[in-house]
Amino acid sequence: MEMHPWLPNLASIKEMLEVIGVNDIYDLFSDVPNEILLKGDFDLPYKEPLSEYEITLRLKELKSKNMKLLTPPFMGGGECPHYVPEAVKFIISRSEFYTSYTPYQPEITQGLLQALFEYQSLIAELFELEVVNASLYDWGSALAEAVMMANRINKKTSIAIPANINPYHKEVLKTWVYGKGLKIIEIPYDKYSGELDYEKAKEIISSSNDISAIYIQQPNYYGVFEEEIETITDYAKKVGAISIMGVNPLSLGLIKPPGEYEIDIAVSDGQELGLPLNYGGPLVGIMATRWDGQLVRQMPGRIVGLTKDSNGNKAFTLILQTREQFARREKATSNITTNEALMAIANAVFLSLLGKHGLKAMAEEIYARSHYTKQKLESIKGVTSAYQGDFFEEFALRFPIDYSLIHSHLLKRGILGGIQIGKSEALFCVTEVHTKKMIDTLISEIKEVIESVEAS
Amino acid sequence: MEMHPWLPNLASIKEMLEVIGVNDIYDLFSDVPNEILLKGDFDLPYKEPLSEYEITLRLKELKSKNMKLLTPPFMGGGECPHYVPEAVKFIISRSEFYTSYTPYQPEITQGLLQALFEYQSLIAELFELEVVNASLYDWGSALAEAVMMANRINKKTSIAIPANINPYHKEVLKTWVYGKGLKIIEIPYDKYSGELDYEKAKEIISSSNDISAIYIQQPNYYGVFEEEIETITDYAKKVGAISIMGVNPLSLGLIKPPGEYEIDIAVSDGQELGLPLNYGGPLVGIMATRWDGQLVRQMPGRIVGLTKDSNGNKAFTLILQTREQFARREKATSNITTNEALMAIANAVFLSLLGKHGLKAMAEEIYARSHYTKQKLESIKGVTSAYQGDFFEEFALRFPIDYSLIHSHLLKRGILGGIQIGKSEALFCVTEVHTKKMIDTLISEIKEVIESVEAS
Amino acid sequence: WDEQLITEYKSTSNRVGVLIPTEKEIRENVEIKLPSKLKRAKQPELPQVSELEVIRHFIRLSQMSFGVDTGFMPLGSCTMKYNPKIEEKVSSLVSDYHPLQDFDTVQGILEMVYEMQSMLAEMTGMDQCSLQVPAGAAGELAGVLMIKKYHEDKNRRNRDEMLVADSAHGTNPASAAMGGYKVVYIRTNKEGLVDLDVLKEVTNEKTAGFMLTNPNTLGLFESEILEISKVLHSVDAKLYYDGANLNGILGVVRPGDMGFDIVHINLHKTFGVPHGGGGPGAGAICAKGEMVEYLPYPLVQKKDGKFTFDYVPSRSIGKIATFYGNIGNVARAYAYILGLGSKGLSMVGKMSTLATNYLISKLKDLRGLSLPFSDRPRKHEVVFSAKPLFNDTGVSANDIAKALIDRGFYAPTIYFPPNVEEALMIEPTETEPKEVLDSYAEAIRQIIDEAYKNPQAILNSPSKTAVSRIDQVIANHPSTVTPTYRVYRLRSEGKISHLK
Amino acid sequence: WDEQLITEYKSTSNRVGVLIPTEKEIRENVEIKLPSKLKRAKQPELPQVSELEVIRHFIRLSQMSFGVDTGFMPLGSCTMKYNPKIEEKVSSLVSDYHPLQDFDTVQGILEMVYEMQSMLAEMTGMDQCSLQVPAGAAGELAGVLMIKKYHEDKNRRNRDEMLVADSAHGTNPASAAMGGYKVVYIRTNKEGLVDLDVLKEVTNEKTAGFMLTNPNTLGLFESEILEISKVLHSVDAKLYYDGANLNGILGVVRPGDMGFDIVHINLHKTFGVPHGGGGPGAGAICAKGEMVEYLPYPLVQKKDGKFTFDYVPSRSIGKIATFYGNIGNVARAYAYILGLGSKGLSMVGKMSTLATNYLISKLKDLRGLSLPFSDRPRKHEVVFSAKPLFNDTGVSANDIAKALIDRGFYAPTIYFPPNVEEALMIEPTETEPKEVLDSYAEAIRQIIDEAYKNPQAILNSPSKTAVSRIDQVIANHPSTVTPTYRVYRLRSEGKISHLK
Repeated sequence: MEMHPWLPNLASIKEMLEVIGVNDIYDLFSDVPNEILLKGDFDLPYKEPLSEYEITLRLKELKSKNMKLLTPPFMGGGECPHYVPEAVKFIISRSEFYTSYTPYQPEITQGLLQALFEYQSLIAELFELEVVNASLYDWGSALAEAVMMANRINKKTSIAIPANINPYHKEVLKTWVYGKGLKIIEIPYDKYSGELDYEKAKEIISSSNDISAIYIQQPNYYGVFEEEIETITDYAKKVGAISIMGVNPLSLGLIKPPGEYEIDIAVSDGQELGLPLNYGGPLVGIMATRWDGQLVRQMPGRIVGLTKDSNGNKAFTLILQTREQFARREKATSNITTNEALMAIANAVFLSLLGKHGLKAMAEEIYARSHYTKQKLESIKGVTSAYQGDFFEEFALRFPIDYSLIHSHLLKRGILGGIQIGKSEALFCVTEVHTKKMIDTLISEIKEVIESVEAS
Repeated sequence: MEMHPWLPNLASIKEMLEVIGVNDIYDLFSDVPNEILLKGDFDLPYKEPLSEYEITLRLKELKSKNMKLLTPPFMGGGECPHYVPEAVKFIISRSEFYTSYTPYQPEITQGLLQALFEYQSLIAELFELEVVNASLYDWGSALAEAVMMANRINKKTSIAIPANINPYHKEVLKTWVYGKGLKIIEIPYDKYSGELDYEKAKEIISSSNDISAIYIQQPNYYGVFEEEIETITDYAKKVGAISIMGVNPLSLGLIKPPGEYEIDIAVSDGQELGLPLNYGGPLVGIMATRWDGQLVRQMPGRIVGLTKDSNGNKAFTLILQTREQFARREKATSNITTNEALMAIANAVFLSLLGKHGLKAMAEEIYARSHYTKQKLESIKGVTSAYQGDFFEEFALRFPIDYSLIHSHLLKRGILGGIQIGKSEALFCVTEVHTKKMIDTLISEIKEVIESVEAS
Repeated sequence: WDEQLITEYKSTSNRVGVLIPTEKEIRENVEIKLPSKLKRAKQPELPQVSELEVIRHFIRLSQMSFGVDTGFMPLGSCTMKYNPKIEEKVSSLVSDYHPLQDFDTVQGILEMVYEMQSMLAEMTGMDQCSLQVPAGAAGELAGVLMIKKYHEDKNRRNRDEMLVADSAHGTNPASAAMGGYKVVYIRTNKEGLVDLDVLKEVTNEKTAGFMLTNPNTLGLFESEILEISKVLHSVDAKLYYDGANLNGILGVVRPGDMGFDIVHINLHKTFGVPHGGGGPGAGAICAKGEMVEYLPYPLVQKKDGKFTFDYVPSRSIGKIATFYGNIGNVARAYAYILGLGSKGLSMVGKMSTLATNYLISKLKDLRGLSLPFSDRPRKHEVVFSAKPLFNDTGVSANDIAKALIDRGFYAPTIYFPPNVEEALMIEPTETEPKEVLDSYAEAIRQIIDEAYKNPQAILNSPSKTAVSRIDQVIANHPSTVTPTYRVYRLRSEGKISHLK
Repeated sequence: WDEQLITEYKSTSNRVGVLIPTEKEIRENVEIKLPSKLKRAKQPELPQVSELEVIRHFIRLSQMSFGVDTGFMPLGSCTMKYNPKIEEKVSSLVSDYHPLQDFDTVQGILEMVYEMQSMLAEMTGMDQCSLQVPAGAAGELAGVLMIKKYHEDKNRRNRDEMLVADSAHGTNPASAAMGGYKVVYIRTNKEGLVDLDVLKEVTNEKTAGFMLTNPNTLGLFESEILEISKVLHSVDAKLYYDGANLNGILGVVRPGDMGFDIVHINLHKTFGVPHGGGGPGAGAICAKGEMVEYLPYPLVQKKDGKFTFDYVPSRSIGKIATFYGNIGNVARAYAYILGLGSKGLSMVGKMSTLATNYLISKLKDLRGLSLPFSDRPRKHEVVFSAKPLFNDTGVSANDIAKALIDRGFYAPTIYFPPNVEEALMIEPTETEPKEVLDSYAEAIRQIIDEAYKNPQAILNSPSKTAVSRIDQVIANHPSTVTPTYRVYRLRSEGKISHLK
């Protein structure tokens, strides 16, 4: 290869080898056993470098194999579609941010540090919790880290989790705690309201003296509000367990934040705060705790703090680094290094744009649109609410016919329906990106398919 | 209106009015005759502010009314489709550049000034001419400005232009010189080769003593190379006229630049150097001149120069400003203020990316692909070359059937064919964005329609 | 950064910043054989750099620039308002379309242009707008030529004078001259307005038209505009509206209702299109009544529900731009208009005027500054004079500008308009928060304070910028003037001499 | 810029930075009536700012940051290579798709992921890759859990030791601990390599596996890797490859061919994905032979020409991420791979190693620096020790780092690896032009020169940055530690005490 835009020194090889004092690049690999040295190039479907233009053609080809939907998905399950303001995209496209790395040298990366500190600060206000780290991977892994924090604090090994939490979070949790051998106990939920079965919860928690952590998700997987969070925090205190609350961040424009419940640790995902769906990733795991040294010292991940420089000026730097893997190795609070910093900045920009007024307006709009949709769908003959509790953004319905018939009908019309959660049940998500017109189309299409199936 | 993201002071009106010492905003308009004060809001189809998301929905709706083509257009005529590298888009998306204005305060806008100086410098090397301004609107208006320059220099009032130049440039020229009353004389071209009729040119030029400027376009509107540029420069000198050359910038990777012909003024458009088609604008008008005070002092537009600051360091600033309208008013060399600076920066980034090697490679690739296409099309029975001269990027063909039949057939297949320039003639453009596969599809579709029409 | 020129990057290495796609099969079959006399003898001296070098270079240059996104830019008569980010997205409506493609295939673009033609007409009170003009000056030229053709159509060969206010933007007389007119200046009276008596005096059968801005460059509304219009129209001269200052009255009063016959609009001023570091802008030229037939062609028309971009007014002056003007930027303005709606647009003039007068209140009592002419409320902008300060301390308007730069602000327009000495022309716009206006006023207060205490400190500014004050002699002297690196190179090789 | 905190922006004004779409018809018909005990008592203390304020604020913060696009960032073990701009475009392949949507509707995405699974396997010499892991550390955890489950499947309850080189990245022992393992460190020998004798000694029936990087953190290739592999495999322990250093050998030798059973790859290091200011990255975890069945699920499989993202290996450890990992970044890596092709990719290890050794040649004879361990060629990175300089002048590795910042460069990784005192760990990568390497070497030469002449000047650096050296005591002391503005606020209101 003579020239390549990303390999500037191809034409200088000889000159550089001369300075080094060897004849051939392979002289720099004389310590590699000859028998395993690669002969020839990799065997990839792309032999010659593709030009940028050719890459875009391949991209176009792949894109054409994805289906073009008419409306944003009516699908949630841990990720709901939202509008990402251009200002958010614009800021995270600033390459001083996105081509940077963890700000090890604070003096030259004050801007990045301040942006991350602002993320932490805005989440702290949203959650009413004092300490927030600079991000984890996603909600699922944040939950797993919280549970392992609890284990490090109280050395107990059982974790009580509701059956109505996000099932993907549950799967992640199971994988992550496998190494430590922690035991997961599931608390059933009330099939009528959709809320946690608080009586069972009390029973289960009281009957064990090994409960390390109790988790609750608000609203839960079915979009239903949990009304008795206090029961969990009370019982957690009673048995010396750490209370962990998962929370939909946009719902906090309307409902009580974790801080108002004296929750120990809150976890969430910032996807709803300015991130596109990204086919499931990157997301951004949020973790926040109360102002309690025991919690803070066991917190995983980077934390940016406000401090001063040697001249007494305001300055930012990574703090409490003795928790981290590079300093503490096997005694670290986590192995995490690379996190989701850029997504955290997106969250900070998003929350700044919305502000106090916008957050409330957004939460109300989502509440209203999802309720409107559910009401209208329930007015179709045979369609009923799966759970009776009040809800936010997502809701589950029971249909008079197999939901997969509805789903495939909708898809034919360019609409991605809800997540099937039973033979004739599905979970829908409605947000500010679903206009009344789109919602009404969804409703009439569902009506149409139900009527036509029932007629036949 | 209570709040709007672009009107930050809506909630501070009262407070600000108090500082001013008036009661009502309309008190600030008491000098406007009451009879013409607007009553109520504008009558627009958009009454309430649309949210960003709603704007994107409107955009989507409009986009869906445009036709999606399968391949880039095979259409030129002053604008050819080219690939715009992501690096170019990225740099002109830097808002320190794009939200700035003409760098009146050089100390704080050195970066912008340097970028424009680099544009001028890169074009100077490409053209082999010493002086380049910081851009004009487009090729057509650059030609008009060049002609008016000539008039200011030699006070003569006739302009000789070839009949085979871009017809849109000709239209612009006619409009612009109307005020000054300059006279346009057309020189015919050779219908066999497609080149200018040089004998006629000599005749016409020699027969007038009022020729202010002589223009020639290389390659001309039909893509054909003009082989006797020297004839023009020689005769221009002979009659005391200013020679002006229009040039396709990418062709300069292969052919002689204006500087090698002792051309006085060169004009062009930078669209081929990193700009999308933009439905005809923004484009960027290029103007360059020889190192001659008479020319430079009559040059329109901004020019950035290299100088020093008070500490002797390298610095950039706008130079030769006494030519400009804000200083000289009616005696200025032009009225131009706002130019196409950002597009000039795109050109600078593009030329930097291509460099010496890339420019040549690009020109060769375009030459090869356009020749391949023409050869293959000519092999279809009844299709012939409209002109015999060698060409670059664009070429004209004569078909055995009405071209409009071919064009509409292609469009049905998602292909935008050439520009119709006669009942059965069309001008095609082929560049690096047309893959062999796309070209072969074009050819087979044209073949198909000709055969089917002739069979019927 | 002390960033070397891209042309100075080591060019000895074989490097390229982007790969050119290559069709091997074609290249193997097509020989590049140019007529030998056409062959370029020597490849141009372009840099040879990798993608990283290009990106890093221009990123560093961008960091040494200053835009509205970096800070307050109250450049008078430039209307440096905030450019909403959504505009960049909407501009994608046009990017990949060819101007000559069949109208059937670009109905979405044409619908947008059609809406813009009529929405701009509504907001200016005109009958029709053409978007042919890529920027303000081109709009002025178009307007001047329209007036010229109008009078020619009436066989008025002696209509060779164009009236222009003495405080007008330099583009007005320059455009008039490009249209072949003699320029007659109208003096500003003590109130800072057009002197009606002078106007009446010079207006006669030789008068082709009057190019006027309202509010004028002092930020003052020409309150006798209806009278002015009457004077002009009494000899069938045409009143031309320079739209550079439209932002001060948008939603309050319309040029068409004032009596203007032709209006040009700078979409990059009034309608939020970014200024691009000098351009591209976007313009519109609008007309009323009989002048509509003189608009530059083509316009979009709607027939049987289909749009075509081929309407040619019967007496059109012709084409101003090669294709349709800067449609990419028209799309940006469209996003801006949708984002405000008529409700928001109706607030623009009020909020920008509010900002100006708020700033005046904060500055008017400062020692060293005077507010020339009338003390009426200003509209989009205000012109202070720093003459008293200069007399007292030797610190000029230019020095204040440089000191503002050191305080993180862009300078106002200085030394304009010509009828104010040591002018500081400040246009805050409606998009700057009150707190920014407060801090700007405070910065000026501190600078003036410092000027009276220690003028040298101000005279030495800027000191926090990449370079200190510029040597204009080296910049412009025929023996040192360096408009390109090629000149620098050839001069150092002794290959060129002074610019003669 | 001295930019205030966004939380400090005046919040008294009713401002909003973006409009929320509102469906009036719906809002008029739906009442917001929450269960009262759930209602938020008080809206959160978020800023109230306009779009301009948000943009200007974060633009200024970005200008106070430093990325590869602004300058050379030779952070050892981080592989800060140039991130081609085309990657951002290709990432749009996935942005608007929901992870749970029907596979039929995302065939383009799945095809890309499928290709990536097999291309990454080819380049590492493994049989299969899973892209579940969002970053390197998650990949390590996955690898550790795979090893754990493997031994459990064989009923080896006493396999509770994980071997780790003493020079390993901190993530290795941390991951092993998260997997419930005891960590046994393997000493580095005088050559800077794994001490084979020690390894043989500690490897036994308790050994679950060995986590190793090759080339190691000193940039040295473990030339006895085949022997190491034999030792481990003799007790059926698994050899785990930490992919952080893959860039030094990509295209030269593959982990699979060295005997590794499990490999994790950081796509944000080796495959050009941007580091995002700390993240998101993207990872892959690859396995060979029987270990393939332990990979985290799901993987993309192809059946009858259709792709589905639902393959679950028979003994899979489970899910590591909520959905499929960071597919958006996998798409970026895909663009990078296409842009180099196998020809270009095969040059990466060679060119990065060339850059390292070129830089070594320029630095190795400098007084004050020593090159610990073997003098064999380094691969992707090199670790110098500034111990001699520190002894001579009191100027430490950290001081050199700060002085480099003043000269426009980012610092190397310092104080790592732990087995080198005053370590300077430099990784230049293959994307930096030779001229940049030259100027970096020159900067270090000048700093050392200055250190010997006037150490105080170096000890006082940085001086050209927004802030001077940071007060780590205030930053971390329980009475002053301030992880959020909320803590700052509550503390100033006397509402919280020391962190206990």
